[in-house]
Amino acid sequence: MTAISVRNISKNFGETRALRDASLEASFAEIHAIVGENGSGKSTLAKIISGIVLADGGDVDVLGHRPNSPTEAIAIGVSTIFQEMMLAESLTIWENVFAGSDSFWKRSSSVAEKKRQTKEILERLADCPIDPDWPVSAVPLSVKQWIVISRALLQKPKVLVFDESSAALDLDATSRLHHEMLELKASGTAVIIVTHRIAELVKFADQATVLRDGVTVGKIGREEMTEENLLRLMSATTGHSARAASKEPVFVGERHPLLEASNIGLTDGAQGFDFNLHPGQIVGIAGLDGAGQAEFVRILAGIDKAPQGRVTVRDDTGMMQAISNLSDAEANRIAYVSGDRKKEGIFANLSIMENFGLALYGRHSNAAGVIDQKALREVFDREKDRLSIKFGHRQDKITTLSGGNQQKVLIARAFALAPRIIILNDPARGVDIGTKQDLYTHLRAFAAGGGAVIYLSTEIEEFFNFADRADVFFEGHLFASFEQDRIGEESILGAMFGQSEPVDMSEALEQELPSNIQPQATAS
Amino acid sequence: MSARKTSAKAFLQSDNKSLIIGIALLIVLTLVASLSVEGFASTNNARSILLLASFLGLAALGQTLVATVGGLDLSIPFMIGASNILLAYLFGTSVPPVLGIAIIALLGASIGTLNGILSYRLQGQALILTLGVGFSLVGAAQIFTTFGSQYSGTVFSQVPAWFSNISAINGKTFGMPFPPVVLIWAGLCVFLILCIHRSRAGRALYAVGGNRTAAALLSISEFKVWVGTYMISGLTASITGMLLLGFSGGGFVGVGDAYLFTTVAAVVVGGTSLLGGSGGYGATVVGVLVLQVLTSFLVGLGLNYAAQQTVFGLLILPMVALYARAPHIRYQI
Amino acid sequence: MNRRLLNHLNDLAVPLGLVVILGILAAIRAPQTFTYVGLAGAVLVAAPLILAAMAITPIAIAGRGGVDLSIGPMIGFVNVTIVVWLGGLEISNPVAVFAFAIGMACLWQLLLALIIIYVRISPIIASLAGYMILQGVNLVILPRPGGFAPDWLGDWGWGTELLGPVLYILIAACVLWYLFQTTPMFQHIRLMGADERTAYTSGVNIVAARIMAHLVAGVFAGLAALCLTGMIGSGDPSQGNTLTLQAITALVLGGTSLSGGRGGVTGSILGAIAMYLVFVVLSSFNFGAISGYMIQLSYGLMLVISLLISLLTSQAKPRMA
Amino acid sequence: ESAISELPADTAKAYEGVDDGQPIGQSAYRDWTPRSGPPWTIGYASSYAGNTWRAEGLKRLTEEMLPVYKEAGLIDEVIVTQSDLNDSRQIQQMRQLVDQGVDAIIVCCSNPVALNKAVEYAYDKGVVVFSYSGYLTSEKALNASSNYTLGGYEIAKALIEEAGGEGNFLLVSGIAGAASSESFDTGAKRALEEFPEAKLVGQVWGNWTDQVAQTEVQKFLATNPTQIDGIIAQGSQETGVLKAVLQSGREVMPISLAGSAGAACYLKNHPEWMSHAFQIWPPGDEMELGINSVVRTLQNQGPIIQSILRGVYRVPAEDYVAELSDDCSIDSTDYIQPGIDVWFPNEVASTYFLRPVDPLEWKAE
Ligand SMILES: Nc1ncnc2c1ncn2[C@@H]1O[C@H](COP(=O)(O)OP(=O)(O)OP(=O)(O)O)[C@@H](O)[C@H]1O
Ligand SMILES: Nc1ncnc2c1ncn2[C@@H]1O[C@H](COP(=O)(O)OP(=O)(O)OP(=O)(O)O)[C@@H](O)[C@H]1O
Ligand SMILES: [Mg+2]
Ligand SMILES: [Mg+2]
Repeated sequence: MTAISVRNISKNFGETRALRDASLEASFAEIHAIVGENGSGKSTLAKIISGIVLADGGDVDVLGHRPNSPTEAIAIGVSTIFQEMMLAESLTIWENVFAGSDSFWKRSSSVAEKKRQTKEILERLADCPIDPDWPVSAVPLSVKQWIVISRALLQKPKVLVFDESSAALDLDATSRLHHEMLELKASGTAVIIVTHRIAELVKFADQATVLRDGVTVGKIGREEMTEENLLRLMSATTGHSARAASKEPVFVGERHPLLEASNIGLTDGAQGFDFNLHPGQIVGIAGLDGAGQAEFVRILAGIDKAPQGRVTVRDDTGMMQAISNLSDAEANRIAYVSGDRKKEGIFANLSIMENFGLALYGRHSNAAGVIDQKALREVFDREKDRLSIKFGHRQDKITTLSGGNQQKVLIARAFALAPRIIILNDPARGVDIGTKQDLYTHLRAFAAGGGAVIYLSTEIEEFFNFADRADVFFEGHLFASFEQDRIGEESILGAMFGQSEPVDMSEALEQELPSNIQPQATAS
Repeated sequence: MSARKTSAKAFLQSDNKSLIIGIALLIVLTLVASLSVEGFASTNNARSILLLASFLGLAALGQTLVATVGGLDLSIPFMIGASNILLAYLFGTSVPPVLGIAIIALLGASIGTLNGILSYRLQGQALILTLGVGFSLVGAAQIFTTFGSQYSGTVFSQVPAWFSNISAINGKTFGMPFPPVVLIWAGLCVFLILCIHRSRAGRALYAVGGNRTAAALLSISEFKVWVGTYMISGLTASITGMLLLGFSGGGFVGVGDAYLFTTVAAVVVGGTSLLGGSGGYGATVVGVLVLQVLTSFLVGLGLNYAAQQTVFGLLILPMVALYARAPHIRYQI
Repeated sequence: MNRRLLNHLNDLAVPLGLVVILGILAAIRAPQTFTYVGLAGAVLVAAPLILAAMAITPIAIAGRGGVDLSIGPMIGFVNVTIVVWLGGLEISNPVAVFAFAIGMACLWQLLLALIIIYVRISPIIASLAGYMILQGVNLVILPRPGGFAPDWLGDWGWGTELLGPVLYILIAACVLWYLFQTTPMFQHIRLMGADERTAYTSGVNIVAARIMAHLVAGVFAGLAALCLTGMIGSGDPSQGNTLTLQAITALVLGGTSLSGGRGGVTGSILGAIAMYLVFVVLSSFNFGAISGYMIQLSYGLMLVISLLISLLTSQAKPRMA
Repeated sequence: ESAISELPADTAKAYEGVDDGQPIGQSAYRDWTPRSGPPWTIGYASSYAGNTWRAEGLKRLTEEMLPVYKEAGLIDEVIVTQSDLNDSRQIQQMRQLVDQGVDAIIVCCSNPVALNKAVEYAYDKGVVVFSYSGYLTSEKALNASSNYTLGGYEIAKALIEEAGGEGNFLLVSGIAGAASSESFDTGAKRALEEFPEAKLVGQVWGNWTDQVAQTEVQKFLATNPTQIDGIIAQGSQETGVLKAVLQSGREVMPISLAGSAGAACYLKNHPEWMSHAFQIWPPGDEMELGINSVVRTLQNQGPIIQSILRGVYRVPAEDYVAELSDDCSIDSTDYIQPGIDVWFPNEVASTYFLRPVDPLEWKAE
């Protein structure tokens, strides 16, 4: 029997037509996916089901009601995990887990009981020791994610809406999550999940509703649910799979590394490791959440200072220059793109043009600091065509773009700096497949032009047929390094969990160089 | 064509909305006042409105910049009062006037810098911190001047004629019948507005005001920008205080009091949100003129200070409601 | 549990230390302060500030940078209306006056809350407008100090009996706060203050929560106005205004952050007491004409320093590996 | 039950048209002895220190009177506090002075009601509170000053006549709510009513401070295009008012003069400007009146009435500016004061007491 039935929903946000004709039917005891490109309306649809956003038109029937507020939705048994983690950082973990569980005048249960339950559920889900009295600000991202999940689970929902968050859970966390979902399903709950991780989706979703530009373009059942089908429906344009990035020949350059990191330790006193990057090379960085890969790329980008060891880059004259801060990185043309748009990327108060231009003002302004708008506009037009960014007017606020397009603006900004090295920190997070494909192509072209790319990702399948090398972090240091043909699900996964022999880096470098000088050999 | 249309739309839907509303209001007020108050449209009145506006405009300059990066500076009135009596005090000593002025300006800038550094460390507490610094400053200044004369709070000395000419109502600018400060302010407005819109530093204000983390990644130093705005705020406040000395001819620590909330009101009515990242000095100038014309209008109608305050308050709400409403929380999720 | 307590004490360390030190100084400089009558006078003079500081606390906790700038003029408003309006109607029945004072204050706070919620402008701007409006209105209602408070209220001004109405009001206020603090409603308000979107999406009725925060503030503000009126035994359109900055000072000295979600009324009370003690100590010196400025200077320094201390202590929070 | 009838006829004249608020009953100190001394400790709980007038008074108290009375073994210390016009602070300071053991407290120019309870607190502890230049309504308080209502009336009347008995007038008051300021305005408005052609077009508060008066008047003139024919000003602000007028570029209209040397200097150089001046609050003399009365009370001379009032003192312009030097400056912050022997001589003072003696001759029995 059906838990949710929303039909022909339309929703406009001012100019933006978020939903035009969206429908969704989900029954109890099923896992129902909503898929679609960025800005296709998934979150909006999800928010309508959970009473946050009110539909302009169409009929909404959630468990026989039309929820007008989250309060109402929760009351009738709809729990939601929002794309953005809803947390009160300054409060304790248990207070966050039980947020809103009490009525205005009456407690649902004693504080002690709440702490007990918090400890119990979080230690099961996050499987690490938890003190319910910790302030949330003190725990890592993954635990935060689990906190919002536990909040929803403890509400014993009849309908659980899960808008996949920007915060990545590592692989075994994800599998634990899926397990939870399956249990909920078993207990008769209808689970609505919004995700971009098609590959995983296919494994465990029963139904999928596909959105395109705010219109439901199809509903796919268990049997015909394949990546190909989903992707074809999702985007009229991009018909190819996540793995199907065709590989152009890479740059044949001089043997000397472009960037060298020697004896790096992410905590002082840690046993140091080395890392290097050659022109034309694309290096993928992987690791479980918190294994140190994120810190590492930030150090390479000059954002954070290495507790130990040094990073050097070969400048145009062939000299090795130390990178210890952002201005060093800038001077040596290292560009950084963060995947956490909202926090580290966009300026929501500024126009698309300015979000693009801000990085370039230094370059396009005279001694007095007066900006050369004309020159900037030329650069912008060039880059926006290159990345085929879709937008209304360049003076519109950047928030009028969908997340994916916002991301493209940021990447365009990085390219516009004409860098020699681009460091991307999980840029494809929450970005749809079409956009990803464009991104791979551009990075390839960039590498072919003699640039070098460092690409951190939480979705290891991104590396396949894309990266020349995959470096895997484990427990705070570079644990293993794989060449292109050795890049595979098993090998990388294994390394992420610290299985297989740690590779002796020095010899790894030996065997690496040749493959790097004659890439065609392996490519052809 | 369509491009132009969208650019016009982009212009309208952006922060400029408040600017347009403000200017409209200003025009309406001026018309109504000129029709209903005899003598309002006189050059004499225009002159005094502009003079008082330049004081408020200068005092609110720093407040605007600080607000653009998401801060607030409540030390302005105290800075004004302190500079006012300290300069009067220096005029009373053997210190050459120009040097005295330089000293006070320097003091203003340094106090501002101090405000900046401390409030940068104490994110979110700018309001109260600047208040604390203000209290200390004004207390210290009065104690200091009291040791000279036995008059605490007011200081007497001969203000150089050339100095009071700058900001006295009967001051002359190259023989023209208005005090130079008006011209100075006008010049400053043009310069500052250009800076804010065309220069790196100007745009950095909005970058930091909009997203500190992202700005830092573009190696825009939040610290420098933040402290810089507070330094300018301290400087302009002290300049205002000194000009007010020229205006009134004798030092009085209370001259700043009126500017405590009026600067904030001018900034807000103009359309700079206190949350940072929006607005600008152009907006504030409009806000200042609106408040000043309104004052003159109300006085002309025979309303006293009390009633003026009330009207100001009543003006703030609808103005802010017109352009600075936060979206419903539904749409912030 | 006891870690919680410890954190709590940790938050109160600064104001508590301040009060102790100043208390000792006061005991040395002005021993009479700690006699029965001295305390009676202390309670009388400090009560309006203490209650005003208590009043703005829940609003600060409710977040959105909520600091009620209008608190001072609003207390002044109740003061002048008690003297002028009730005086005019010859209403002097205690119950009626209490009801009027608290009612008026709550009404204003409700108005403020509704503006913040439905007009959706930031509290500081709403209350700034409120400050200006009331400042003017007070002067219109009572252009200059004068008039008389009802006799029973004016008699509070004796301040010779420690165990008198003013002390009882303070105690009542504390009890009220304690009860308020134990309700889940208070947790809702804290949550809202710490992160409004989280509160909203997890089903908290944020409209009700904000209104309640303001109403509680209203009750305290009403009591503050009564104590002020009792102390000066008359109406004064401007005496209230100074309370705004003083109350905020006390609030911050007490360790409540204006960024919401944190703090409590205990701190605010300690902050207010500290301010009173500073004043007592300074007045015990023969500073002559500059004594007023010494007070201003020391309030300023106290603010800055206590902020810096709170900065240092707040960085010593437990972190998870 | 007014005690005026108990005063000699000439003295009683000073009370005509007195402010209804001014307490004129029998004083509570007709037979009263302080808790200790001599020598006595005097507390001065000032409410404001921002102007020259207060400073001048304080100077007279601490630099001239104190030495004299120390010499005579009557006063050993004067403790001064200041409350920035904040009533609760002033109350606290008064109570603290009492607790510190002063024998008498002088307050100045405050809200007539707010301090009453503190006054009674002092009285119960055997401390007398004396309000100079202004009054407190408590029957336990004593007051000493000019009759400001009468002063306001006379000053306004004289000014309006100077301006030709008609036109637009501006009133520059002192501190809103301060007793003396209000009394003055009452009198001034009474006078205005007597001239149907004279219109009060505005009132500003100058806090008895030249700078404030100047700024306020400037703002008023700047924002008020209308013609102003005369400015009725309370004391110790006329210099500020005059400067504002001069700056505004308007031609100088009649302005009340009450002792400021700056404006007086302008009068010296423009004799045609004003024909007269008043002396209703010479800061030093008035303070001296206050402290003398305090000492007499401490000496149990038995003040007859709650308020010791002095009549209005009018001076012709030429006498007024007589002792000003020719190189005087309009920026001068001095005061022209008649001196206590002219303004409130001992023999006059004696008429307000039951058992009068010259305070300095007095011997403790
Ligand atoms: N609160 C809002 N105000 C204005 N526009 C909005 C709002 N929320 C969504 N939109 C617009 O509606 C469209 C759909 O947004 P929605 O968040 O549903 O996309 P999405 O499918 O969740 O994208 P993503 O995959 O990036 O999460 C987007 O173009 C977005 O710009
Ligand atoms: N309050 C809002 N106002 C305007 N646009 C909004 C608002 N909320 C969301 N949007 C737009 O809706 C689009 C989709 O919303 P959403 O937050 O899901 O983006 P997203 O691509 O999912 O980003 P992320 O995955 O990083 O959260 C985004 O482009 C965002 O700009
Ligand atoms: Mg989404
Ligand atoms: Mg997304």
